[in-house]
Amino acid sequence: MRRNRTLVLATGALGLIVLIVLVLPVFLPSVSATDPVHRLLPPSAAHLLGTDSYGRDVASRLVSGGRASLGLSALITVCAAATGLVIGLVSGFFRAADAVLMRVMDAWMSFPAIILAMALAISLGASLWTELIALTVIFTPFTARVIRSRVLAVASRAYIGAARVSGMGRWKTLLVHVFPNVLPLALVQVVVLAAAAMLVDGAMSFLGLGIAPPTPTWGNMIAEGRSYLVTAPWLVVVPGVTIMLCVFLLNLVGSALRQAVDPRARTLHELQRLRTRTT
Amino acid sequence: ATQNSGTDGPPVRGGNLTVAVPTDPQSLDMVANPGQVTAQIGNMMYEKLFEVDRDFTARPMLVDNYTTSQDRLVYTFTLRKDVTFQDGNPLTAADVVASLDRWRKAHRTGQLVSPDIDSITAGDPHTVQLRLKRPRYPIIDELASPGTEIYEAKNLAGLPATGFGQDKAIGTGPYKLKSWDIGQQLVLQRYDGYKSRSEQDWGGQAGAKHAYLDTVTYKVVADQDALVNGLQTGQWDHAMPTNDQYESLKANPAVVVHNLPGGNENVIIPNFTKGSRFADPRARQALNLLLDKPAINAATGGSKDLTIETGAFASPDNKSFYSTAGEDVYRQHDPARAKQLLAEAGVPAGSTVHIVTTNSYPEFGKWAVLLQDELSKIGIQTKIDTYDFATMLGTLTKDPAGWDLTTLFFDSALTSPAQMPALTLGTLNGSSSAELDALLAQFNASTNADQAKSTVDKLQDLTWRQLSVITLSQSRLYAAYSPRLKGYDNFYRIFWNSWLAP
Amino acid sequence: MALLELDRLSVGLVTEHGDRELVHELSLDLAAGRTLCVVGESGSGKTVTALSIIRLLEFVAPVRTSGQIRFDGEDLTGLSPDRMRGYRGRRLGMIFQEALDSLNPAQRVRRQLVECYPRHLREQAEAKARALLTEVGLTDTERVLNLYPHQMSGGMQQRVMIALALMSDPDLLIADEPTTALDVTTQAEILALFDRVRRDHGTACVFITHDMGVAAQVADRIAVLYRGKLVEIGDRDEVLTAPSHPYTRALLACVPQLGVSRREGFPTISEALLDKGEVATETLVLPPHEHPVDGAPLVVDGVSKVYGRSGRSLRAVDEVSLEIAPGEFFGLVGESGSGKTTLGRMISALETPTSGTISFGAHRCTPKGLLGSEREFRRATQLIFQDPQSSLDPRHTAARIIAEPLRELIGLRGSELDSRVTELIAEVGLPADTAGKLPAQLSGGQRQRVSIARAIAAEPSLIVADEPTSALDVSVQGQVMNLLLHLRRTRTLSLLFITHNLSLVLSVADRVGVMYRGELVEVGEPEQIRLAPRHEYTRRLLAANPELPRLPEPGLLNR
Amino acid sequence: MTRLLLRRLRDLLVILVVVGTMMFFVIRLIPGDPALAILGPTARPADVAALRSAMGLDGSLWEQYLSWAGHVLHGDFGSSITYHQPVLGVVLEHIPPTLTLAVLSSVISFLLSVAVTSWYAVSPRNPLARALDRLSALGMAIPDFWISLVLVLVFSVTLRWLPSSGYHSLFTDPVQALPALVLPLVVLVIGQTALFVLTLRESMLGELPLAYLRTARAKGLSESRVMLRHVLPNALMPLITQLGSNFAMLVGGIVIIESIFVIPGLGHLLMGAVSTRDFPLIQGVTLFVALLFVLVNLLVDLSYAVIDPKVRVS
Ligand SMILES: Nc1ncnc2c1ncn2[C@@H]1O[C@H](COP(=O)(O)OP(=O)(O)OP(=O)(O)O)[C@@H](O)[C@H]1O
Ligand SMILES: Nc1ncnc2c1ncn2[C@@H]1O[C@H](COP(=O)(O)OP(=O)(O)OP(=O)(O)O)[C@@H](O)[C@H]1O
Ligand SMILES: [Mg+2]
Ligand SMILES: [Mg+2]
Repeated sequence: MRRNRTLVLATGALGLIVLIVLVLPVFLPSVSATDPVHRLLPPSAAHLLGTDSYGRDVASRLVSGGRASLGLSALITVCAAATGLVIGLVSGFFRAADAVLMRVMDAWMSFPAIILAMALAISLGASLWTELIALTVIFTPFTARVIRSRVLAVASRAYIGAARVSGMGRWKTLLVHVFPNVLPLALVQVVVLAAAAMLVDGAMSFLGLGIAPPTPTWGNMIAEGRSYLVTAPWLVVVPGVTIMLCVFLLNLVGSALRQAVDPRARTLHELQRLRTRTT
Repeated sequence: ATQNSGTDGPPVRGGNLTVAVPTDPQSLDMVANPGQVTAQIGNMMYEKLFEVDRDFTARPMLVDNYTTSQDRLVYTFTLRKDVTFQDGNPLTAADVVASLDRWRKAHRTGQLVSPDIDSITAGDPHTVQLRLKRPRYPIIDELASPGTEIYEAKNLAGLPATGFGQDKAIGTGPYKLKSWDIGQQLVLQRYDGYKSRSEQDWGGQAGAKHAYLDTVTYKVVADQDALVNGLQTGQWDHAMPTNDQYESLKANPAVVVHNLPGGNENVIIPNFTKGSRFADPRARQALNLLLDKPAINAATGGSKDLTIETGAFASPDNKSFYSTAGEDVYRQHDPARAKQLLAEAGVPAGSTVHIVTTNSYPEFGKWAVLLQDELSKIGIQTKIDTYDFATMLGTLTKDPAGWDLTTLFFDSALTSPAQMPALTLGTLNGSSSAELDALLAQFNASTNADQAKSTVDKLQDLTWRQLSVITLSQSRLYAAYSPRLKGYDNFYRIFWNSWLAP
Repeated sequence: MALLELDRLSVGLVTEHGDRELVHELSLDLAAGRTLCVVGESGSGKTVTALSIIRLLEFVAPVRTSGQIRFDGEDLTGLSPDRMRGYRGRRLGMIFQEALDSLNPAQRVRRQLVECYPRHLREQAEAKARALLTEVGLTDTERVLNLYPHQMSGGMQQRVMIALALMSDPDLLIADEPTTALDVTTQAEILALFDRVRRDHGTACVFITHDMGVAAQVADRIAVLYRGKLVEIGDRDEVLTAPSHPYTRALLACVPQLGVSRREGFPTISEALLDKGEVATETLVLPPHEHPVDGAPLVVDGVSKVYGRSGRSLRAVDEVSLEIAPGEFFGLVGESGSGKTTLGRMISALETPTSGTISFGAHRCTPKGLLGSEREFRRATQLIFQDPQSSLDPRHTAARIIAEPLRELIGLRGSELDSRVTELIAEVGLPADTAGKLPAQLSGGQRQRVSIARAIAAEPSLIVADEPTSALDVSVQGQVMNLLLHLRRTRTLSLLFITHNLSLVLSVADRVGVMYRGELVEVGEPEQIRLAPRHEYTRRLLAANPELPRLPEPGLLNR
Repeated sequence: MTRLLLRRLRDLLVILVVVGTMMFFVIRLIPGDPALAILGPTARPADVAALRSAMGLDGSLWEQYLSWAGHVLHGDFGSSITYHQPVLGVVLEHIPPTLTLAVLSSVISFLLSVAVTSWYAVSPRNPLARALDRLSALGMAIPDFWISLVLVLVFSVTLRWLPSSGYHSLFTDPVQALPALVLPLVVLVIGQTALFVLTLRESMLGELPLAYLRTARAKGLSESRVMLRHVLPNALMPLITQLGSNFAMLVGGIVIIESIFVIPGLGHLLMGAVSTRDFPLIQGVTLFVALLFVLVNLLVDLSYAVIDPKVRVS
């Protein structure tokens, strides 16, 4: 089936990237070895993706930056999606909790994200953990709100009442009836989050709030390289395209995955194929 | 792009010059706010008793002439008579006294000079008398340094430490404030009542000033890319991009790049405080031996045109302070010996050096990275903490023994030791010493240029012995601007005597 | 010439394991101005056929059709989507089986009614909408036009659905069980309306129903479907009085009749007998009452429910007091919108009363909510929802839905659970393969039985059954009733049985209550209600009850 | 509706109080001292202390907080430490650019995403519609600062079609304002539209199997009408939530766009205020961002009530 092929291909590609990022740094020259004589070299056999302004090998940095970038966005996604999902589910389903939780989320969200990030980055120093905390804190309420709006719709369905009549506890109903009906949206949210995390990580580095150099991340590679956009465009293009590729693949995986968990979407898809075929 | 030659043609009056500045000036009070942008704009608006010429030598500006007593303790300044403030009020001795009093109290240089001053008093409306407790050689230079701008006395009464607001930003200079949209732009306008001095050829900030331009608009452009792009697309006529951009701008025919006098002294600052890994002089020597300064400069300086490989704390343009003493120490490079020395000083391989730096200026972070790389080559680990500038300063001062190295750069075009950060860092890294104080006193007691110069050499030599800072290089500043900007071959901060070709 | 002609229409469902045929080689025709009633087993493909004619099935399920559907001489199966669209609405109108789900939840009734009219005719359309709503018996038209679907009772929704289909005066009206949620008086009005429409516009009608009485009243011809095949078609009287196919005969024999008691069990159709071509009905013999009837009565004491805030409030239930003894079968009938569902929901503690209390044993529902252990209460009280479709989680299979109360209330797990689920599926007369299906893949009647299986799974002592058999054919209805009666014989089970089927409830209930505009206006034994109704509304109900012409083989009924 | 409004107004006050208080203490957790930031590394501690006290930063945190809160209650947000001007004025001056960008980009993205998604829903086989739909996935993947750099390089520096930066008021100077707005808007719109398309497509897919569509089709409505009048409105809720959140994010966070395109907006102001530790200004900006946020969400909630009658906002 076509969907499955996309899923397999995209997952495979992502897996390959993860593998490269995990394994390859062992074999590559050190990421922090500077070599001012050979700075800003264009891509060549010795330096597959050229060198940066310190004369460091861009390829090694790209690969090892992937560890931080991918790892970080995965962590952020997991943390923010999990907390957002829990808060969204609970507040959409329990009216009493909703009033409090949503006000807290509102206050939380109306607190400018950038201040939060800066406050954290500045007071704790820019590092992986600060960024993780900052981005999780920033993303959680957004996820929570999106999830909650769907939960509200699901909660008004008669089958929720039916579950109650069947003696199912509220929490279990939440888990068994509400959660699966929210799951497709949550999956989309996960992909959105992963993508956003990767992009915001870049933006944070760009603002000097992310993981601090010399530890490479794709974001701070772009930030460092941007002074050389004209003279050494590969410094910006390479990590930029890598981010795009990863986010794009994530998107593909997400939508394929969503169809896998949602039986209705599956038949819809078959339907569409059939209609396309018959006419 | 070519350097300006003398073929600018006759001056043209009129027009608006748009200048990109990296931050909002925030305050136009040059005492309360020693920031660069404030200085850049303030120099267009205010004047001092003396101003430096293109060799950084003080020349009279608001002073018509002055006399010095035999014992070099009493200076009598006669003010120019026709000078008016931009609100129309005439300049009086009372204004000068009030301005200089505030300088003594509130400005860093003033505070350093103040112990030597006995009094500053007004004789008649056009004479001011300065009495010293002991002779002070650089006093005239110091009166030509930032912070001594003359404001109206009535505007200075009862000011808080935060300084005055834009309503009181009134000076005697050729341009006055027209409008200020905070964070966005500030517009200066020609002051029609300005009376120029008659001299033509002093250069720098001194001498005759002709306001050809109707207005000068300062636009706040923080982002480097925006700065360069706007320059190329003609959104502003003048900017001072980072050194990274120099080569590509130089190659661009639509832009003129021009090296400016003066520059920055780029330094690594070791912490002398007990508890730091560099409290031991041998550790500092080792650090100096370890640093491959040419390589570091190559990786961060941007272009050869902009890097001066010198260990001096003053710019070579600054004739009376530039010294080559200690140059041999600056050029030493011996990692093996460095490793040994470090071990002797109790910093064996495997120990960790704590570097505190900031991402507010890109160079600092770069030096930190290169430092880390060189240290790692001799087996020393590093922990780099990167903060924004305000936090970095806070961190450095809050826990004086909690850091080992930091990075900064200093203006290297200043005119007295009191203004040289490299010599006054004691509060930050605990490097003050009796020897330094004695040398400074000796400098102040000089009677002539030669004597002064020899003391400067000793100061420079002391710096390289003590290693209160380790200078990496001097960076030259440069301006990049539209070819339409003419008559602009002076200091980077000023646009009088400049005009826009039609 | 026939307006509609089906020529060997087959509808197959495309699945991963090849096609599954839902309707097999169906041929029939219908002339303009005539009514064809389609009756038959639940799940026999009536809705599928109807949806295939108007070609809406292809939007929700991957299907393949063969054969021809000729409408006015044109074969609909071959039309492009665009041309087909031209037929829908103006020429082919449809009333769907599940009204609530079929209305847009986010639009007011007004908008949904006038939508198919072009903008410049909106005023005219609104006038027409008002007229139609009045005709379907919704007199409070202004209020109804401004309601959202979820604010209406089941019957109101269904009547809005009917008005919707009649808005554009179609040439052919396909009505899929249009009156299941209506009380018999309203049903009579609706049937009269159909008749009027047929006479005024010459509208032909395909009328799908389970109610033989209704079929007898409206049909010109009757078609009988069984397992996706047409087993019999003919003139009304012919089919009703001289059925030729054993299935039809059996079906007719199962119809409940006023005055015939079914307390000892309902006749049902036996497939085994049917296959042999014999007389195919059998009547289960219920075990005798053995066990002592014990437990607590349900006491409803002065309960009211007010919807909306002061100003535009609605008293859905008004000071209803009622007592149901342990083991009693209490039938509740009444006008559509009279508050039956609301009362049922309050008794099952899904809704809190505005005033009054409901007590059942140790449990008490008060305006403050349910007092005491909810789990205990749920074990004791179950509710069969009026609208099965929306009460089933669209993502859960039938088996999982049925297993839910078993897990939650009884704590069954593993193979024990599985076998109990399988048992329950069989008990409500569903084919075994239902277990793995999602609600959307079931027929209306199948969904309803899933919902019943879920309610009886936990063996409660009180079931509030809100129209549990409205979508079932009489045989399956018989099966379900037998099941309930059986349960009542073997253990203590009280029933609050809400229904519109007077014949059914009078034939089986111990006592019957009549609700009218929120009030319980009359309570009595079936015989008393039937023969000596006291309230005016009860009399009207009885008068409107559709009756089947006397059947040729009355002997069968008592066997 | 009035009850809802009243309740939300009460919430608004609560949120402002909470955010104001949180912000007051959070920013003071940040090390670094505004006085030190101004006076530089060679300053004497005594001068720093003097400046601190002139800035009103001496006294305990509680005293500072109470005095600040008291002033705010009287409509006085204090005076910016760096700009020496009333905070209120500074903030108000910086609101229009941010709001212009946020509103325009949100509206454009909303319309675009609705257009693209409905087009694709109505004609899933149209290659262009499908391509646009797929492209949205790519749009989400583009880092905004990256695309900003590239767009400026192409359209301003190389082609000279559009100014590389700058901001002019849309109301007083539309001729200059519009070209300067194009690039930042494009950047913002790309990312947002992609996100919106994804959200909307998902929620529309969820509506497609629902039975009420069958009714709509039975009325003989065209497929486009079914999509536009029935599916779309019912699927809008998640999109509107997304829109609201995004708007909030934009108001407080388009720092990068503002700095690359030299737009004197709130985000930029905030960054500057943080780096100079201009506490009164940070507090002022934050309160305004919170206010805007709450107002936008009030709108979002009101639109819920309009779109989905079942969700009685409580
Ligand atoms: N969307 C679908 N997907 C798969 N199977 C379906 C679908 N719709 C109906 N079926 C199956 O088709 C058969 C006929 O269903 P249909 O809805 O036509 O029955 P019906 O005669 O209308 O019954 P009822 O009287 O109970 O409504 C059933 O067995 C049902 O399971
Ligand atoms: N959630 C609600 N909000 C407002 N009004 C409601 C709500 N639910 C029911 N109603 C109103 O309450 C009245 C009684 O509704 P109910 O569903 O109890 O009727 P019913 O007797 O079950 O009718 P039917 O036989 O048609 O199912 C109706 O007028 C209906 O409009
Ligand atoms: Mg059906
Ligand atoms: Mg009902």
